[in-house]
Amino acid sequence: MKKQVSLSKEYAKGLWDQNPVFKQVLGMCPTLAVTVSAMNGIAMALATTFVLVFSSFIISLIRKLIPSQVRIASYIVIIATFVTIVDLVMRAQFPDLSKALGPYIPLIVVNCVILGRQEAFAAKNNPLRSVLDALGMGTGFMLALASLGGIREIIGSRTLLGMQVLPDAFEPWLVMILPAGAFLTLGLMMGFLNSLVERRKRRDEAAVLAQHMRTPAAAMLEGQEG
Amino acid sequence: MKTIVAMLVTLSLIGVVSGGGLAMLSSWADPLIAANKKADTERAIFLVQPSAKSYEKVEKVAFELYRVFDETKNPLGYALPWEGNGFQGKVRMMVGVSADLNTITAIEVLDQVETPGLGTKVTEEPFRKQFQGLVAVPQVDWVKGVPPTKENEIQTITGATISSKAIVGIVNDGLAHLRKDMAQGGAQ
Amino acid sequence: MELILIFLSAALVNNFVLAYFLGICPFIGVSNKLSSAFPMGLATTFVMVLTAIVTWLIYHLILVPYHVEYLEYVSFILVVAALVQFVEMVIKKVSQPLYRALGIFLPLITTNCAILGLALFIVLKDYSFVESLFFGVGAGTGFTLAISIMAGIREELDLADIPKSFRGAPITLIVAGLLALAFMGFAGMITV
Amino acid sequence: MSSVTVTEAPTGSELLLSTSPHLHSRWTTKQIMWFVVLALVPCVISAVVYFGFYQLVVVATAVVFAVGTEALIQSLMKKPVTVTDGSAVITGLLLGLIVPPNFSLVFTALGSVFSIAIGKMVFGGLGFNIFNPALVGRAFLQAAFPVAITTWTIPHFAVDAVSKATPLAALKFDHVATGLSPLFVGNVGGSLGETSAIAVLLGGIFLLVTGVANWRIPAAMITGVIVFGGGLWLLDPAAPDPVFHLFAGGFLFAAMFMATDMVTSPVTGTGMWIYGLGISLVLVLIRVYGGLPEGVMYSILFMNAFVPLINRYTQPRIFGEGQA
Amino acid sequence: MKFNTFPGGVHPPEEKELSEHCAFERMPAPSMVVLPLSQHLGKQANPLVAKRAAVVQGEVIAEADGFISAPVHSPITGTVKSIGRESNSSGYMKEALVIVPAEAAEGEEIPDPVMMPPLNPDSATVEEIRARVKAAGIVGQGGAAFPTFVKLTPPEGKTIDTVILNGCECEPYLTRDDRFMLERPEAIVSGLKLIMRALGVSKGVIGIENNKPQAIASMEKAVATQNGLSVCALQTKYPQGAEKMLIKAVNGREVPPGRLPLDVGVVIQNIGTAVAIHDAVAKGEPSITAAVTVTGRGIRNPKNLIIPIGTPISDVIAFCGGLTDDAAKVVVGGPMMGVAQHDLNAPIMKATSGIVVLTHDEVRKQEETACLRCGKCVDACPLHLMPTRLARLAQLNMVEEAERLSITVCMECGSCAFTCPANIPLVQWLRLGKQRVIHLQRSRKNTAA
Amino acid sequence: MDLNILIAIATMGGLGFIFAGALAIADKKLRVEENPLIGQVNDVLPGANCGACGKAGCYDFAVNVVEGTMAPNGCPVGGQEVANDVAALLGIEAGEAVKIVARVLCRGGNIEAARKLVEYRGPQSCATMDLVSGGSKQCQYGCMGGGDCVDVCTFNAIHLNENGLPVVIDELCTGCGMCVKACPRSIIELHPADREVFVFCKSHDDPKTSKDVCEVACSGCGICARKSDGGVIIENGLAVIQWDNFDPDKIPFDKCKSSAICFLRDGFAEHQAEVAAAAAEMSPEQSN
Repeated sequence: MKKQVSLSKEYAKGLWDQNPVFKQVLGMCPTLAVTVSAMNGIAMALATTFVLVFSSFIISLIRKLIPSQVRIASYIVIIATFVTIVDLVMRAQFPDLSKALGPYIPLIVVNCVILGRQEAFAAKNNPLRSVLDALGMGTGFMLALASLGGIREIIGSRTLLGMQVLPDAFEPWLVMILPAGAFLTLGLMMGFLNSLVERRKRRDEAAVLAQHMRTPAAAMLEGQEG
Repeated sequence: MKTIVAMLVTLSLIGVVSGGGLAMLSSWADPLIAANKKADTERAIFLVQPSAKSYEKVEKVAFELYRVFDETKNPLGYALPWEGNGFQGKVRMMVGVSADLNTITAIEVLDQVETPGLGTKVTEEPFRKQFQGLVAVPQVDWVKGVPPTKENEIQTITGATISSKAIVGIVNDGLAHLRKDMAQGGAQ
Repeated sequence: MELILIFLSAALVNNFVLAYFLGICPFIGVSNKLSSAFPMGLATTFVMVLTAIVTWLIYHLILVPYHVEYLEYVSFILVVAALVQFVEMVIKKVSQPLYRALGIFLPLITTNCAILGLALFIVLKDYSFVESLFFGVGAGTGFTLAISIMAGIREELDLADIPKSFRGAPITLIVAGLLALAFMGFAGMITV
Repeated sequence: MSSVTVTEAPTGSELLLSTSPHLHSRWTTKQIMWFVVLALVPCVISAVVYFGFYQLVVVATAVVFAVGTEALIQSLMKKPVTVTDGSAVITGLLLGLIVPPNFSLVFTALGSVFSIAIGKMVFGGLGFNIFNPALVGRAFLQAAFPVAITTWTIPHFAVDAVSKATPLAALKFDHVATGLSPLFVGNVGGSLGETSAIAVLLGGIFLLVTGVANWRIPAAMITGVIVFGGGLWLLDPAAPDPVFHLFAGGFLFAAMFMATDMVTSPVTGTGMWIYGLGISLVLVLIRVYGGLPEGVMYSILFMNAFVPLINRYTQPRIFGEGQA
Repeated sequence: MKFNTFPGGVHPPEEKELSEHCAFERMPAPSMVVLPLSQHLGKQANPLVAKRAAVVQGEVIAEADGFISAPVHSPITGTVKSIGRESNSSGYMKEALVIVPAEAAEGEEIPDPVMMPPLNPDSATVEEIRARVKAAGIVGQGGAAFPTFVKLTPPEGKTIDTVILNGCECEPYLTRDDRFMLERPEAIVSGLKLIMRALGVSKGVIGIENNKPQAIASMEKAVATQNGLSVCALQTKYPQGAEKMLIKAVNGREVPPGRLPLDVGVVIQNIGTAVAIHDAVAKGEPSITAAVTVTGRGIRNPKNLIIPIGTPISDVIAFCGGLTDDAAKVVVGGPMMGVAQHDLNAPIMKATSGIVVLTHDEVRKQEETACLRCGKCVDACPLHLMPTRLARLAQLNMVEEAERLSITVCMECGSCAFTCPANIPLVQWLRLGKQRVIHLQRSRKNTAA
Repeated sequence: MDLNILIAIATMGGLGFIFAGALAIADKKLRVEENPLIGQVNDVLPGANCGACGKAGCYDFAVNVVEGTMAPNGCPVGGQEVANDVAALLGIEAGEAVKIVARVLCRGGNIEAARKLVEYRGPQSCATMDLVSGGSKQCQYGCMGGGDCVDVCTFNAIHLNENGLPVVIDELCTGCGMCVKACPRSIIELHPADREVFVFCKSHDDPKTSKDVCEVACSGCGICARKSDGGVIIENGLAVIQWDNFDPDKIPFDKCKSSAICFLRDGFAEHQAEVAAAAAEMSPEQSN
């Protein structure tokens, strides 16, 4: 019924084409809440990826056993179990990180990226593909969180991964580590990424145009960029 | 009927596996988490009573309180965890105070949700340092914009007056409770 | 008074969406039309109250007495998911118009982190049963307020000449950021 | 083409073709904008008189960066550059007038850029923004550099040292009230343009008389402050009295120049009243109960967000609708 | 003294002084006439003559086709030169007859004009009045050119209690109705009484804006002795002369959207229509002339003229001394709602009320700028619409939303565009929006059926 | 196995059992009949209920798709795969039919078409120009050059050339018909991409008028119709191709004085050169 794509593609699609943050606009809560620093972002993404991968694996294993009426309830219990595992382990082994991510660890349960992937992918594919898909999504999530966290950390506290990267003369913009800064930064990032994509698309179109029309309209089109 | 049985069995089974697994995990994690928590408290106690070498929990009071000792088990004073309202939410702190309850040894902020970069300055060294050796009778007071002149005064942080005042308020409130308890002989 | 403050705090000062980043997905996803945003807010408020009640009972009657607090997430989410599904079925059966107006938003609410967040906050802040109720209503009102404002603005922005690459999610996030800036004015007003 | 020929007929070769109506009123957008600029001049003068010549540099920086940002973004987006319409000048001027005296030029410039870029251009430019751009810039500065933006300077001719803090902050944190007459002439601490009620009223009345600003909004705001502020004051005399509310802080300045911004205020008469009353309610709440001494900026931004809803629900009754 | 009016509206410069003192002149027959078959609202008339046929002044050359339609009479005696598509002052090419005057040089006798038999206006019966108005091809002179006969034949079950004569002439520049009221008050009163009799109404009001004190005095004098007739002086404000606004101002009733004045018991007729009805009944004249104000700073000698219908605009302009050098725009109708002409060969039609020539100075190019949402258009709209939003919705083709906000109620009076500081062509967008909404409604009806 | 573990198992198992039971009963008792298609569509959707489509969850999306108020590709999470599945369920198969493209059937550009002796002021959109005496060209039927078709094309497949006429780029055109709807003069039509000959005129004017207003107008002379054996008919002064029995070989293209009927590409290329030359001549004047 469905065309089988290559395994590497199964992984790679999460990086950009179906990036959970930039493309699907999912998992916004942790994306915005914990990215006051790059480290927090990475840690959160790791935790999410862990849950995503394991729950994908389990769910794709038992996908045929679950009756559809209790599908969501079952999935979410499985997810919640892994989240609790992450939480307990973190509190036991990495108390500082656990403090920093605070109440947002339990909210991984309701991160729509995870439930979304279970429903959209793991419930319909074999364990190998599901795990690859989960890893890809996790990596994509990590890319987004790390870059957002990095930007906010640099401007908001002059540091990157805890090391000072901007001179003392630079007054940090406190707004960047506030909620407002999170929304604004992500909004602007998405806007600029979109405009890059748009630009590339226009260039491709201009190429087609140039090939098939012997008029300077193609140049005109290029002029409309931006 | 078959689906109903399937539903019951599946969801119960998942619940059972999940509950069991988590219980086993928690039996491993719980002691570690408790230890972490204890280490945190211990660290805070020694931070607010730098010269202390050991401590014990005071059991008779209605609130959490630690008495600290030097090498020779002489009582140095107390470490009092206390909390109150800050600018945006609860602030939890540890107050170190001398045995006669008249001088503060140091303070430490344990938990807060103040404005990052602004209210959070109360957790930083320059502000906390003002409390070291601060006279706490009749109570701690604050001044704004100018250096303190009296020995029971501290200067508030520019732009974070409310957070600064909240800290002072929590310290005073905690000490007041402690004194009341002492007067009733509870802590002895 | 305390109860009213809890309500106001949850609705305005510590708005779930704009201060705690809870429930952002529906806030961005379902805010393009007021006609769907407002019912969404109502449905969320309804589920929040329900959740506040049920999870408070579970926590205080089962988890605490038997010292299995670590089952918090698993049991809460199971309850929320099942409850939402159940309520959806009931509404669908009882009243088709009500289902059209409110019920269809229910599945979306399961994965609304504001719901689970609410349950966890109640535990964290150690609210009493009645306080939990007020907190639930307040948080729901705050969510409804935020999503309705956003929907109003987005309908207005449909008429605006927004640069193409900023349409949709980016401009919504930017507006949310500016809203968050505006809500900062309430900071320090109530500390509960 | 008609085959009819007419002798001595006018050719019509230079005629214009356009849709009715063929007459237009004298108002143009440009004129409205430059009238606002003119109305702000007294405030600029009062800023220079009370806080020194440097303030002119601050205001100029804000204006230059606002205009520059708009021009730059428009040319980057390959849209016609319309900075001559004066709207960016107003944004710059307003922003320059609501920062504290001797404010850092770098921050001023940053605020201007943010005002125009995020407050306005991202929404598609003039006419489409939801929030008042100058206030967006100010709110950004407040959130980014809270210390710098609440560091006040003593005005020239200050009567006493207390004037260093703004009257509102003095009342809130130190429980020191400021007299009315310094508030009126502007001899108090505060943002550049907002301290002198005389200067603000001069410009504001000019705008109201010429009809550039709609009188309903300032009227609603003043009514609101008297009612809500007065109500709280009657309940609790420790709260500021309504007259103090009226003249302290940026209230008048905001009522005249910020809230009346056409783009971000409602278009209907009823809507304007709701908007103005809403601003003053939120303002009084923040001033009396909030953690901040001044809240006029936040209250306007907050109500800006409601404008689409207000417009929607105060839409006038269509003529004849609901009749037999 | 407080004059009645309606909420909203605007005050454009009046500019009536250019032509208000000029008494009506009768313009001689032109070298040819172009007679569009559709000079009225409703179905186009059916031509009765063929190419090269000889016609006599007053002869019916096209008959009404259907209930809402009106016949066309030849304004001159001559020969049909062609039947085809000709420019029309609405700006489009429409079916029209072209007639050239008969040449009298060869001593041939030019036949007398064909007139209908005069009737006694005081004793004509309801049926006689209706039949005469229909046969004379009279259409409303207010601009919409609605066949008057239809208005005099209200549907069963409607009760009408008031007839209002519209003497507001709220369009700037125009002075035609003003002149009628000064020169022919008796004809107006007689026409009004005929209308009232046809409708069985005993109350007649003549509404006049207070910028025409002489006209008010003249009409007050004329109705002084008449039972049930009165003059109502109104505040000078545009669009006071719009039907709905006039009713609101005169007796406070509001005509609901999509309904007609007769739904609130009122029939409105224009001053010019009343005169035409009087002439048709008392003198037997069909509708073959139009009373037109030719004015504006772009015309050398502004005049008020009685012009044979079908006369090309260029002839009329030439008769008034031609265009000045800085003439920029020729508008047929008033400057607020009239149509700018691109082809001056277009003819004068039955309902043409004015030709206004504006100069470059008056129509100087103003740049369109962004909407500031200042709300001036919302204040100005007499129908309480939100023009700026509707225009934007039309521009973005958001038809359903525009429909929800009642765009179809708009009567294109132009108050919004007049007052708009951003110079946005609101009327043009609104017109487009209306067109699209109506199209949508029609296709919806089709799919439903 | 200590007690704690047993309690945990009992709690979770119990909760699971209770809620599964409740749901099972609800499922039995509360089942509501509905269009089975909704359920089928709902099943292929991701089911994340994330709201990214703008609807209240996947079920709402399914309802809307089935009712036709939303496109099958409206789910950003599911992407193309889901879109294809949904489309398959709904039977909206794209299929492998002949490619359909838009064709602009007017060649009266700025150079060929006579202009009115007036200066039009107002929005340069065809829809609005059409309301003001039909814009600045004399012809009431032809292209006004306002570019409404260009604006509505989401695929950037249509552009105005120097002559002010829209040109379709076949490679990008999807045949969606948006431009057809946008054109107030209905001069754009959808045709199979392999059709080569068209009558590039929509004017119903009489021969003299059409000659006056446009160099490339069809005057309805009927030369092409006479030789075409019914492949072309004259309707109301305009040649109209009857595609069912049209044979280009029978058309005497050289006899058409205005080349209103001609080959798409040939006529186009030739004409393009003329236009370019004319435009080059005109441009210095126009630029002032």
